[in-house]
Amino acid sequence: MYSEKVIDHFTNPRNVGEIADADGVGEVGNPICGDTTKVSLKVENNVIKDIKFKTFGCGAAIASSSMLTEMAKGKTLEEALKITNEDVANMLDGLPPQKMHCSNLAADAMHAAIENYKNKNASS
Amino acid sequence: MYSEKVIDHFTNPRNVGEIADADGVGEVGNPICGDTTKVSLKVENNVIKDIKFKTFGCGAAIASSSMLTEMAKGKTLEEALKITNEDVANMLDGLPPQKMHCSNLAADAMHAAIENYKNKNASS
Amino acid sequence: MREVYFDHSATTPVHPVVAEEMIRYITGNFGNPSSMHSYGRTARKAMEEAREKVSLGVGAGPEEIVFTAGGTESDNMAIKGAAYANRNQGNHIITSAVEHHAVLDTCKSLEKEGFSVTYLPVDRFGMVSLESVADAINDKTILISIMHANNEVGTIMPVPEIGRLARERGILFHTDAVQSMGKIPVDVDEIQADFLSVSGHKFYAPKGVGALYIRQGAPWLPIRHGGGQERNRRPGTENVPGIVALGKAVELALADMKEESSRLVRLRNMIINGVMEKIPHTHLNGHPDKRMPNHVNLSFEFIEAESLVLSLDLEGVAASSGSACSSGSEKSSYVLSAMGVPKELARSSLRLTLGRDNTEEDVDYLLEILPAMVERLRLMSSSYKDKH
Amino acid sequence: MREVYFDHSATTPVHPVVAEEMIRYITGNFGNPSSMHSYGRTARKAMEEAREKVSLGVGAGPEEIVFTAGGTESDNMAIKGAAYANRNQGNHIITSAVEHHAVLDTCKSLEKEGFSVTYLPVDRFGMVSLESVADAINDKTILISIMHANNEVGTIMPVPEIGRLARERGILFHTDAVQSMGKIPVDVDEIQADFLSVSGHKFYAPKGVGALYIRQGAPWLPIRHGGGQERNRRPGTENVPGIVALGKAVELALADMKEESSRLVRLRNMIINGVMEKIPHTHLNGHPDKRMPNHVNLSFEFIEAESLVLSLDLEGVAASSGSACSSGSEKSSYVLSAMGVPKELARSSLRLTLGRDNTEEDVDYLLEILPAMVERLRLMSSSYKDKH
Ligand SMILES: Cc1ncc(COP(=O)(O)O)c(C=O)c1O
Ligand SMILES: Cc1ncc(COP(=O)(O)O)c(C=O)c1O
Ligand code: FES
Ligand code: FES
Repeated sequence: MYSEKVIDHFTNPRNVGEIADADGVGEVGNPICGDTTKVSLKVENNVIKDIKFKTFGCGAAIASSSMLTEMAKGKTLEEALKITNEDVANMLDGLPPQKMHCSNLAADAMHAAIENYKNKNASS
Repeated sequence: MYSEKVIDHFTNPRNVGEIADADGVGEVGNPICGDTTKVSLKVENNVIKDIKFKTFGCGAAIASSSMLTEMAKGKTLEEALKITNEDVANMLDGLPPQKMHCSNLAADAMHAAIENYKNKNASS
Repeated sequence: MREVYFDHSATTPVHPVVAEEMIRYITGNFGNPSSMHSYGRTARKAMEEAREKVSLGVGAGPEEIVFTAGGTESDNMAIKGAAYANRNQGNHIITSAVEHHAVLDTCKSLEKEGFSVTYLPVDRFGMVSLESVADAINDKTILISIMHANNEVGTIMPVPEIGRLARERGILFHTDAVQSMGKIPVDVDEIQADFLSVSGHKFYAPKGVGALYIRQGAPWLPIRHGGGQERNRRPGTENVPGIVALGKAVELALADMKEESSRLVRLRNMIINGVMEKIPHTHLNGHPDKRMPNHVNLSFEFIEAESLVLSLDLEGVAASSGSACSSGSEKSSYVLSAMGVPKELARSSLRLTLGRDNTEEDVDYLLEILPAMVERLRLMSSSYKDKH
Repeated sequence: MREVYFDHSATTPVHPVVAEEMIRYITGNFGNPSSMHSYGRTARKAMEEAREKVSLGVGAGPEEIVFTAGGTESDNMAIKGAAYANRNQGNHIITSAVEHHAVLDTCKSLEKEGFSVTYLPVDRFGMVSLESVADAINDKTILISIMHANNEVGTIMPVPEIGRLARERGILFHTDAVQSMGKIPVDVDEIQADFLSVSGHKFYAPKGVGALYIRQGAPWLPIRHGGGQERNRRPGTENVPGIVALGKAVELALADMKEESSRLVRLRNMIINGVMEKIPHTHLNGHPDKRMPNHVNLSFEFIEAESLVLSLDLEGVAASSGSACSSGSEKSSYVLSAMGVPKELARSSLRLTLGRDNTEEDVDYLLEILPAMVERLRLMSSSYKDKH
């Protein structure tokens, strides 16, 4: 049911972990299944220099998280915010219909992390 | 579903036909399926000297008719009247449950033929 | 002794190619299609490919096909599911007097639940008329169920016309295509059916599998409850080997339907003409030309059909009297009765239904042995001598 | 890569001997059991022999066995058929919160028709207590349906005690023996069941066939209508190859049940003990000893089960999270929830169910690969680091 890309990112996920001195951190739960992802960011000159994730979730959630972090790394915050869950699914060569909600998780967590970074910067 | 005996009597029925100058004739319809059998008799000294049947009916009806005529031939009328449909079925090595009603047909027709014979004799 | 099977309307042998495919899913590939792992995915893939094939076979979309255990289940599902889902629209159902028991008895059971059912009469050829359907419609009518082809006499009903009428009047239309599927073209759009039943074992798939076409969006409720399979329309672990076989059987039937159908028509007509010529006091039941390519039904005066079936069986020929599904004690066919066939003749009817395995030699054999058989039984018959 | 199938509660491969028998009825012997001719008689004979075998397997009489298309159909038939037949006696049904969807959803559908259903709670081992059944009975109670063994956690219920209670109180008792049949003794008299459901594909027969035991004289109504087969209890042309296979599978299961069951218990305990020893933060779900011989259910803290199932699949091991019948989106098992297992752990549960084909080497392989897999997923998990 999963594409080879999904299996690759599930088996060898990129950017797993947590950045110790992150500039922004976001953690979200999936409203549909309750699975959770945490994303932490390092930002320099408005560009995502480093990004890491941790996921309690299904195979699709883990693969999406891995793919999203790959896609976001090196992008400006504005560019990164434009990444949709469809983009993530497409880059993974698709997800089964009942698994589309899983790709929200990573994007949502990154949004939350960028929000968190912006809030921190706004308040500083 | 039918025993070899049934098949034998169906394939080579004994005593098929009608006795031209019969002493008694009986024709009955089966109340369950509507099939019909006609039995004609030749009686001498209260003994069935000859007996023949014709049947519009299923394989079991034909075999039962054949068997019954075999059993009745040479018997006194009283003996013949004691032959039950179970006797006929037993002599055929049994009939399937849903076919038990078929063995009534021949015995009933013979009863009617004997009745007919007696009525004739009573009135003469 | 020659072995000839002339009872293809009762059931068919499994086509060797279908058997081969199916056996691959019995000796291996045993996964549960609901399982996430590779065994499950293999099974699901095979099942969805079969669904695609079946849907192509009736001109539907794959999501409109629900797999069942056979024709009876499909008929029950269609009729009850439509009746329950449309209860608030009305309680009137129209069907015909010559439907299979799977339809008739389902309708009868609905009558006990407050539905009202019209059982339309048929003409002497077993045909339901469009006019009678139109006349029976009232503002409570929610469902019309008329079979595509009759199993006892082979008459093909005017279902495209009935379907169009139903559609115009906003009434759901179900057709039981158990006898027609795989033998003559079956297209849900041409028929304008909302529900269509098929049964695998009638066209060279195995027993225990069938399908119901449910038009996308047709108001319908499932009648079985469970683990969500078939998108909740028919729960229960799917019969994967049977489903694979059904898909293959549909594919094979489509591949040479035209040729096979002409071949069968030729054999069928050889039987009808041969018997009528050789055996006096014989009558053809059903429609002279709007009939299934493989279907012969003849009444032999003065003979009770079962004894003829038995005689044929003893000579290696498998045939039937009326429907194989009827209980043993029911002697005169309700279908022939509805057609106005006299009781005596109704009880004298022999059904011969041809199939892929039959050859001209089979027909020759039948025509060779049948006349003497009929003569023998007539000479034994209590109703014969009167006329002789 | 080693291929290991540890998902026998979802479905089993067909036993080679069963397959061989079945295939004889696919490549030949294709008659319709209702047909009078020799093809039909051969099929009927095979079917009745299978019925005899199945009836012996559950300690019933052959006339008390009705063949169905599987467990879901059997459950639906038993519950609806008993409910409808006893409507005038009362409208209350007792079942448990941990039944299969085939029972639960059938009960829910009956609630919409005016029946009232009590869903009994279970203890932390998944067990229904006799007391809770006794307490739930009222003078409207017509049916109790409690499963023999649970499909998700393997707990074996006190069905003989519940059956006795039901009998004493004049209430019908149905048990879903889909998981237990063929693996542990199933006897309708010991259980005092009036209805008992089995499904072939759970014990090495193919998918698409099952059976329902209906005690002679138990008040019950058919829920399907048609041509009178199965003495009108389940009309439709019978799935002869499947039925023959079911008979054979029951026979084979009985032949070595004791030995096979001890063998499985040993393998099962090797897994449970091995995992508990090697992998911290692990919990056994279900009853420690009143459990199916082949059933393991473990929760691994911090891990979502599906990702573990996928990891195992990629290494050749087929396992499942919760019931294979649950829809993909339903994450935390209702069975584990009913047992009071915390949501996080309920979503972390892995089901490993063993079968005839499994060996000690399979278990060794699992115990070799599982610890690293769990560790890897935990290191990736957003809920892990908090505790580490
Ligand atoms: C017209 C028709 N409908 C329905 C059925 C029932 O199909 P099945 O026996 O496969 O359930 C049959 C077969 O006997 C049939 O001929
Ligand atoms: C306990 C139980 N009951 C009923 C069923 C349904 O059986 P089937 O899928 O064969 O219809 C299952 C199988 O999933 C089960 O485990
Ligand atoms: S199921 Fe929850 S993220 Fe996939
Ligand atoms: S069925 Fe009428 S006598 Fe046998």
